[in-house]
Amino acid sequence: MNLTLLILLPLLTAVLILLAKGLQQIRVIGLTGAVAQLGLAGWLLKSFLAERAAGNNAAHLFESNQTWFKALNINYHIGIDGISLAMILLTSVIVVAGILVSWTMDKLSKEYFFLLVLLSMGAYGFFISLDLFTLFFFLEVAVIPKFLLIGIWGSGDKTKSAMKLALMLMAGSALVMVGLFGVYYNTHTFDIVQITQQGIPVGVQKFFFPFAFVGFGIFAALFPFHTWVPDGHASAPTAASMFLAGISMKLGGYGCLRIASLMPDAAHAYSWIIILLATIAIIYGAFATMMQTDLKYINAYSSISHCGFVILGIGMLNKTSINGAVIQMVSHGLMTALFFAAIGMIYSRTHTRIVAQLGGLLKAMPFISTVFVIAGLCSLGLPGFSGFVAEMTVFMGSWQNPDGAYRLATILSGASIVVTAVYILRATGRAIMGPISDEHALLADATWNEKLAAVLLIVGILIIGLAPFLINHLIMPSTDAIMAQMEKVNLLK
Amino acid sequence: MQEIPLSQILFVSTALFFIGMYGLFTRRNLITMLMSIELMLNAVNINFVAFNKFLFPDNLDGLFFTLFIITIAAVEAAVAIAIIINLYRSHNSIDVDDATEMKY
Amino acid sequence: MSNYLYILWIPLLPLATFVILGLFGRKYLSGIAGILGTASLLTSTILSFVAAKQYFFVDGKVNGIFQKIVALKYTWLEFSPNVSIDLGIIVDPISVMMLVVVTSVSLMVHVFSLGYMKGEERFATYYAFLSLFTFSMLGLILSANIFQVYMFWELVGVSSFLLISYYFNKPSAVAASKKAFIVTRFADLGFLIGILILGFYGGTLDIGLLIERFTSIHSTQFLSITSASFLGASMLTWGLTLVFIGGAGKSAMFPLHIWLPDAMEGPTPVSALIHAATMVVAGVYLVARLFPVFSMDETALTIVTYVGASSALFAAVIACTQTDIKRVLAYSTMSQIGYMMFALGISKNGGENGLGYMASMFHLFTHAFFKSLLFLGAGSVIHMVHSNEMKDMGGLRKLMPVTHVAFLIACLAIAGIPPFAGFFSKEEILTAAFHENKIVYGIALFTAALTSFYMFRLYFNIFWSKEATVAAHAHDAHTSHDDHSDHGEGPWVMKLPLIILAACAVGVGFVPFSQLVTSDGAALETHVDVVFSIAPVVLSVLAILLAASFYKNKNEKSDKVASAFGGFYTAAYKKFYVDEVYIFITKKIIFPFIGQPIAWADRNIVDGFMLLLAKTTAKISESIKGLQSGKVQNYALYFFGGVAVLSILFIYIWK
Amino acid sequence: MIYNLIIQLRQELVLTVLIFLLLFIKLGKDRSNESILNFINVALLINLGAGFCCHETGALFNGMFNTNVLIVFEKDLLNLAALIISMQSYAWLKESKHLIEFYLLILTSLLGMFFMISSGNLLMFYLGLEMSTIPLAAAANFDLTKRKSSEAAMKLILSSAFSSAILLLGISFLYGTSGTLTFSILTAHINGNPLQMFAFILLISGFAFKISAVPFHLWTADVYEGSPVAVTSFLSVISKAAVLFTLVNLLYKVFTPIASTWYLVLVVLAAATILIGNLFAIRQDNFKRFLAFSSIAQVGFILIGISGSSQIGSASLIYFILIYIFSNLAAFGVVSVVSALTGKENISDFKGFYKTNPMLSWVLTIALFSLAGVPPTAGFFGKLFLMMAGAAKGNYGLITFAALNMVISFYYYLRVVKAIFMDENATPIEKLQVPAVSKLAMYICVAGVIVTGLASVVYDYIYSISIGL
Repeated sequence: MNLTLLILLPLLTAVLILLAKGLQQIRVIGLTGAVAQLGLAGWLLKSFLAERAAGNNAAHLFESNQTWFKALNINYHIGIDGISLAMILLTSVIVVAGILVSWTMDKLSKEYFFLLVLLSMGAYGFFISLDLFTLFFFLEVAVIPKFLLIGIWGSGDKTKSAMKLALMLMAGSALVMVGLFGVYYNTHTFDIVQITQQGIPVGVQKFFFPFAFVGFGIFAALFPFHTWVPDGHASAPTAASMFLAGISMKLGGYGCLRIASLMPDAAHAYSWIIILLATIAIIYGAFATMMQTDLKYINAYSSISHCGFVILGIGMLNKTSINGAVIQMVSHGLMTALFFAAIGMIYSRTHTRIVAQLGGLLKAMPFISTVFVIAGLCSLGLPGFSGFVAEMTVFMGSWQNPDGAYRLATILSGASIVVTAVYILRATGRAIMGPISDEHALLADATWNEKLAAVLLIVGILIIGLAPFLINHLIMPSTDAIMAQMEKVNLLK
Repeated sequence: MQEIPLSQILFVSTALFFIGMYGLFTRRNLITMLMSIELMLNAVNINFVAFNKFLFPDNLDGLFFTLFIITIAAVEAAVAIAIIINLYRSHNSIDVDDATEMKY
Repeated sequence: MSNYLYILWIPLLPLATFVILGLFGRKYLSGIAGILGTASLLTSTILSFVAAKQYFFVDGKVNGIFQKIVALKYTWLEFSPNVSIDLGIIVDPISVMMLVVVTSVSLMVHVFSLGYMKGEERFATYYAFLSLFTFSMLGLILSANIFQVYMFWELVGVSSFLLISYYFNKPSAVAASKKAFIVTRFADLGFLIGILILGFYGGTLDIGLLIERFTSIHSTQFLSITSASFLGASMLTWGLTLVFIGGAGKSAMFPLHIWLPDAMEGPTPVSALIHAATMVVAGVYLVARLFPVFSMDETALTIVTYVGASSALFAAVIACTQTDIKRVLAYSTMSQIGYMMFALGISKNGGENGLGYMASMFHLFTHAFFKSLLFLGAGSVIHMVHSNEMKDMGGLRKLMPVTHVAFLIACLAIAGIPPFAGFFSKEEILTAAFHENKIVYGIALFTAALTSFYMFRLYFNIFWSKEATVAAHAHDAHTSHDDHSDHGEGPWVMKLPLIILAACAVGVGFVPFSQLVTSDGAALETHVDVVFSIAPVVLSVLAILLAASFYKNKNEKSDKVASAFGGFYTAAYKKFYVDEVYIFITKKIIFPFIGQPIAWADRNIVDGFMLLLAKTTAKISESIKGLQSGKVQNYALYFFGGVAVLSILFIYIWK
Repeated sequence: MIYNLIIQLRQELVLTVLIFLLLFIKLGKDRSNESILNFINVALLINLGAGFCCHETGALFNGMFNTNVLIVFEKDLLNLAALIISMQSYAWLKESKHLIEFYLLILTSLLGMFFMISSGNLLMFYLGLEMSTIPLAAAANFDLTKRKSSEAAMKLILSSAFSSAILLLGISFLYGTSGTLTFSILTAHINGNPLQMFAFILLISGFAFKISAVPFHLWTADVYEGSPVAVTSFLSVISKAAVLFTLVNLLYKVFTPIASTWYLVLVVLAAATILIGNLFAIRQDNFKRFLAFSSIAQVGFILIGISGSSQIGSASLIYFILIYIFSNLAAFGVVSVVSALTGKENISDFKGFYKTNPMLSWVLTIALFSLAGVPPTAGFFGKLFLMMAGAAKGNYGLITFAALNMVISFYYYLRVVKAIFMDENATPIEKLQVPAVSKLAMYICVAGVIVTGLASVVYDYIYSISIGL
């Protein structure tokens, strides 16, 4: 099957949206496109599993490799492994949900949906790329839509947040670019597969790993480069927040993972720094969240904390922890998207996100409140939801390193689940429970599209939470491949 | 009689060049500035001629170059003066410091 | 070995109920939700009795030893080839015993709630949560994998959270639920790390394997975990202690008990189920489950002993001073669980020395019945009086005879008066304590006396003391939402459970427990030593008489005594200020000294730095704008300067 | 022989003929501006077409003038730019009485550039240079009545005269040290003795002035701001491009012996140029001035590319110029239309522009994104390849520096986008009636911006014809 469809489909949708007239047409087209993407992703999953079942154990399936810039040896090389497939599925789910929750967006709706779809295209392209140049290309494609989405449709101090986000992400990709050049001029190719085979000299790795890793790290809210996260998420319109946290932060995590597997020696050399930063991010994010009063800020900060687990998992550099990191990416994507969706629904009704001004919403809008609570429980890692699986896997993985400092890091990050419980329950107890104010008592519950979006995401969360062996089955082989790559350490010295 | 060595000629030309530059930097009157530039160009002309005569007498590149420079200088002057006149129309002055509207 | 797979249905039925009621209950099934829940739970109960019969009396024994049977094992989440979470079902004496306890108590509560919660707006939701809890509890009991225990552990926690905050628009209830969840979560962190340690050294998460590996002194795992040490204690000690902390959190052991009294904000039947009979004993169960491993490590056991003993005493003292009847019961629960804990702590593994283990399990078993009876009794009292305060009560014996009798029986049982259930189990515990550890024995004895004192203080205050005016309560009855039967005592669905449980409170003491549940599965010969049991019984009786003299009729004695104790009394009344300490730590230390600084730093330092970069850039660009002076001569000058610099650079410096 | 001459000089000849035709038209009875404009645009189209027929490599006038595929292609680029500019200034020139003079000046300067590009001799080069500069000074003053216009022209003519004086001094020293003016022979005499180095630096400074590299850039902003938009865009794109082509030609072909030196020179210039350009661009409100500084920063990136001194370097340069023509002219196109119809030239005037003129806004936005180097616009590829070429030298300090400066540049480009889309404005620019021709020009640019990047054939072709060190 041809992966390029994953890029063409959103492109087509975007074009059609430009041609469409009126909100009705636009959103219908958008939804159709999104559902088609979901279907495509599903089909991809099906055929992927079929291939694996048929005993095709190639690292990447459905590869195709066209020369793009012959002179520079840049190729349009695509293909997927389990990890990227998981990411693709995540993206497609979130896109559908995002389109659904922005069903009634009537301000410049054409541009809005166009940009959403464009963003998703960037994400797909990123996840299927096996050529660093293409990877980088799509990474940047996904930046500008965010800027416009936040700046035009956002709330609060939107332009400032949008600018901050765009600039920090651009700084990130600038660093990535330098790193990629370094790789290119020492291997004379951008092709991930080739580089994996021929390996990179250790010295080169040591020099360029920080560039690339930190670059991607900025996208993944790596401490201390996370400050775009709170403002960006808080100012963004609902769907954009969902995309930001659900998709674009994952670009960073995925990139970090790929870089780590490309430069194993450097990864091992620097792993302690990575772990240090990740642990700080986890604890620090958790405590910072505890002090927030705005629902969106709460979720944004908690995202910092949760993405810390991704980095931690990668930094620990063993199979289990990396598995955990990947699961955490997917889980966090769904969970935080759900959270933002719920917050958006609440905001669109009560027109406030300040926890203190809410209360007892469970009475007025049971569905939305339930969604909120579910998202919260998932976020504090309740068994049965995806968060538990992911975090526990990370813990198990990171505990495997007997070094005392690493143990300490694990324990500290473990402690964050308590803090998480605190802030989640405070928010829930204040906003969802407790006495309700009169003007909120009469508000309506979720509409069909919101319900659909929420259910979709919840189903995703539950699938991972109740049957983790499924996703494990999907990503394990790829993690093994990466670990095999990691084992190559010291061969190049 | 004994002829003047190249070094001295070069010295003159260099001096001329920097005199011109000095004039350009210090004078406020546009016309004068233009004349200083002419000085610099002539310094260059001297260089060319001198090099041609002393070092490479067998072909005449330097001389021709000089001729062209003179011509171009004339053209430049013509256009420049036209512009200065127009500037005078709008500013009622040909003092360079009056034409500093656009800055920063 | 026959097939126990049908046990799977025991937890699955409540789960199904939860899903159905959770999805459709609110809209479509609110009418029959109660019936549905009760029916499905009834099935589970019957199944578990069947299982118990089969295990204990048909084929559980193999040549005199009860076997551990793993009826199901399914790899749910694989971390690495040998470390994985396997969902399993373990069938052994304690799990089967717990099955019986949990299902039957839960059934009683279900039935009771039919009357008690009648007409509630979120009736279906209530039953959904109840089923969820039952499911999680049963899952916890049956877990064959320590991580599986942790999972259900969390689920139990959250369902208790949901049930406590059932009256979600009552701020105090919300606060209590938060407190309960967070405190237990804090303890669970210990549990989690404990698991990580044990799993790491044990190389597995399967409880059976862990026990096998850590109990054989020569296994590599055992050597590695005992040789590895941290801060002077071996890793085994650390692991077990941390796991125990988890247990202590759930079982409200001192100092992690603070959530339990507040948890009484929940509906009373919930308290009866979760905070008396089932969830709170999970900690005891956990220690029992891992007991063979615990028995390998003295330190851990000692910790268990003293935490248990101190909690028992501590709670008993506080209980004597409380005026909210549910809080009194809560503290008595804590105290009883303390009993079970130290009973485990002083026990050894296997043989005669396993007495403490058996006793603890036995007490767990009996306690479940009479304690839930007490709570349900209190429930029907509250249901009638619409207050938890003793002062609003008194002389209710005429108004609610059934409750009165049941409550009395329960009190006698907990006070350890023969032949009621509590007597036998307590007797075993005291015997074990007497043999193992005199100090603990002393504490236990004193606590026993206290227990009977405060229980009867409660009893007299509710049913005697002043003569109740029927009118007042009739008035209450009138205002109360659902129609009472003739004399104010709830409908038959509320009386039936009381009667059944009362029967249990009398009967279960005669179960030949030592034949069934022992540390090593082999039957244990125990005999009630009359001479030995004189002391505790006499003490209890005296305490009861004391209580009678204080509270049977209104009089000043109690206040005199209270004032005699003075500061100590107030301290006890204020629960020894433990809550205040917690509040101080969170509100006065964590928030202002950790949370706010971090939040501030994030905005002003980390983010501030980013902004500073931007500002500096802008400032620089502002400061150098002079270069573009607009004077063409300066331009030429800079031009020349550029030439000069380049020339110097490239002719003299970097030739 | 004569046939050869015609073929190899065809582009210059066409231009010359056109210039004379215009003169005759001027003499003859006056026609309507529209007809003249259409005629000129068609003629420029022919001129552009002339480039693509029958390629011929060779030299004329014993090495004074030489041509090959690459040079012809470069001239084609310039023609293309000229055509686009003239189409865009349609709205502005329609009313003007002196449009023929305008074209006379522009085309003469273009002709000069052609000779400069093809020059094989310093004399020829100098003539071409002056011939391209002086008419522009006059053209800068085209708005005779505007104060700023004449000030700009004055600044341009004086500083360019000064720079050519410097340049000439350099040439004279080169001549003195080598005794020849012909490139092909000159190379052999380059030995890097101090005087020669000095000469070289003087020469480079002359170039740096024309491509407005820091610190020789100061005239740029004022001149861009003062002169009419058409002239500004001509200056910013065409004259810059022409000089760059020549520069690469000189550095790669003539000054090969001292490559290590001029590499360092370029690095220094590049770093300074990027930084200063960005820092000044941040503050600007006048759109033309803003674009002036942004174009300075762009030059910095170009220098990085050239410093790579490889075939990739020169190819990326030409490729970038092509993209730069499209994106910059798209931006200038919008600006010129707006300023021609409303006289507004400030970024702050563009607040809320999207509400009234969505089409123009998108054109401008895409152009700016391309300048900023955001995918999928071509600017991304252009900038990236330049950086790649530079990175080949392994000077990652410079590359990182440039990369981080890209972030700054991002800020000011986004600032404009922000003004267009996000800022509220009580009195936005009203809906504009854009003349069909200008519209067409913009569409061409946008299409170019999109296509040139993604379609790798363009780059591969350029690479195949371009030269390495």
